[in-house]
Amino acid sequence: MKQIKILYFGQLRQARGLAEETVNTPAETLAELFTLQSASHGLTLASRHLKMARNDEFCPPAEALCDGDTVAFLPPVCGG
Amino acid sequence: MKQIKILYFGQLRQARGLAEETVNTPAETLAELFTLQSASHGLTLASRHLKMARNDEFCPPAEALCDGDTVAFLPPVCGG
Amino acid sequence: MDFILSAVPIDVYALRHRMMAPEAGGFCSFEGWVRNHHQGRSVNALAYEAYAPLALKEGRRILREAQRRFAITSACAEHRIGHLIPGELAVWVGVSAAHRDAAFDACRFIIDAIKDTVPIWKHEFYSDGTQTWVDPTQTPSAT
Amino acid sequence: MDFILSAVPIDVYALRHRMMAPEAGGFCSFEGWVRNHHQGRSVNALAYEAYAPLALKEGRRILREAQRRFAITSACAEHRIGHLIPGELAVWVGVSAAHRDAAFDACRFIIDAIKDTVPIWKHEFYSDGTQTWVDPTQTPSAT
Repeated sequence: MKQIKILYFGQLRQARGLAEETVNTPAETLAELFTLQSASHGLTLASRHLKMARNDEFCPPAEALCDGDTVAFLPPVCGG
Repeated sequence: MKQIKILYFGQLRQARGLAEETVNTPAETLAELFTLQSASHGLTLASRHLKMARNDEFCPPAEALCDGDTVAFLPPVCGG
Repeated sequence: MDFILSAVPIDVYALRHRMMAPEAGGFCSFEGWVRNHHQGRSVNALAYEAYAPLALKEGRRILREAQRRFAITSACAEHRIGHLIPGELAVWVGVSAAHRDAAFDACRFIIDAIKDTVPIWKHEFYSDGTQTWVDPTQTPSAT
Repeated sequence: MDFILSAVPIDVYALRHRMMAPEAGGFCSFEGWVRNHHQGRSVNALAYEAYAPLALKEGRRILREAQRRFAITSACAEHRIGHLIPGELAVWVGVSAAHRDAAFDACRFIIDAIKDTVPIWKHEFYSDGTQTWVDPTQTPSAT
């Protein structure tokens, strides 16, 4: 199990009901972590519209998680 | 003979040495007036680069002059 | 050459003044203002939320890329976060250059890239009491 | 929607403020600044001369044409006349619109048209003591 800090933004923060949480997870990749969190908490964002970041850098969902990582789930951006 | 007020701008004002003058001229058109003034005062601007105005409106050089008109000779513009 | 996130109103005049340079002949700026309507609904207010560390990195990357792609003297952008009301300035982009082609093209490139990739989200509050996180993948985009 | 010739410094902030409208979501402006050099020569100062009655008519015609061609909320332009020094603002164009495409396109159209047809001439004074009326048909154009 890895200890991961998760950040939620925008519609995902609203859906999850909190801005961040720390979890112990068996997930091997960022994508697996989202699938688990999504199943547990009913997050509905289609994965084709989801971007992810690890330790404040954009990161492909297939990348491996490391213990102590901070992961962010980013719904479609809407600045400007 | 028609009495015409002529306005000069930019390099043509500098070449003529004055900003405006009133002349009595036999010229039938704006183009003829420029040819006459150009010959008398050594104005050298090529006619393909010259625009003209009559009574504060752009005007084709071939248009007829009327007594009392104000004519402006406009070298290439350079605003902005 | 800086990308700024601000929780207080953007000072356009200070930003513009900082960019003036005697070698620059042209300056182009873009401003995004909060509109009082969105897709037929009357907007009372909105809130911008940013993932700040990544938004700053991505914003600076965009400015560096503009500098690389276009012959510009300098470029700067500032985006509001927090609550705003219609008429307020949400984002400002300014570019100075020797020639106007580069100033226009770089300014357009920067605002397009900001809207496309900088992690900032918009929460709209409507006059009918409803509210939503605006999702451009769900709705035709605006501005 | 106005075209202005000004013998005193252009007040960008007043112009910009006048254009703000709650239905406009985007605003694009262009500024032409006096450069300290032109074709390799050091510029000390310059003077703009206008054929004022026709320049105002032509400027307003350009703004009306921009309004007709692009989906904009409003457009305004102001050009300096008289003596200026490097760093001073020579011309300002501002366009507000619901969407940024129209704001950028109309702003670009207006500054291009001003440079192309409005009867304004530029007299440059160089640091070597010489001076000339700038003739874009004689020299590769700048800015």
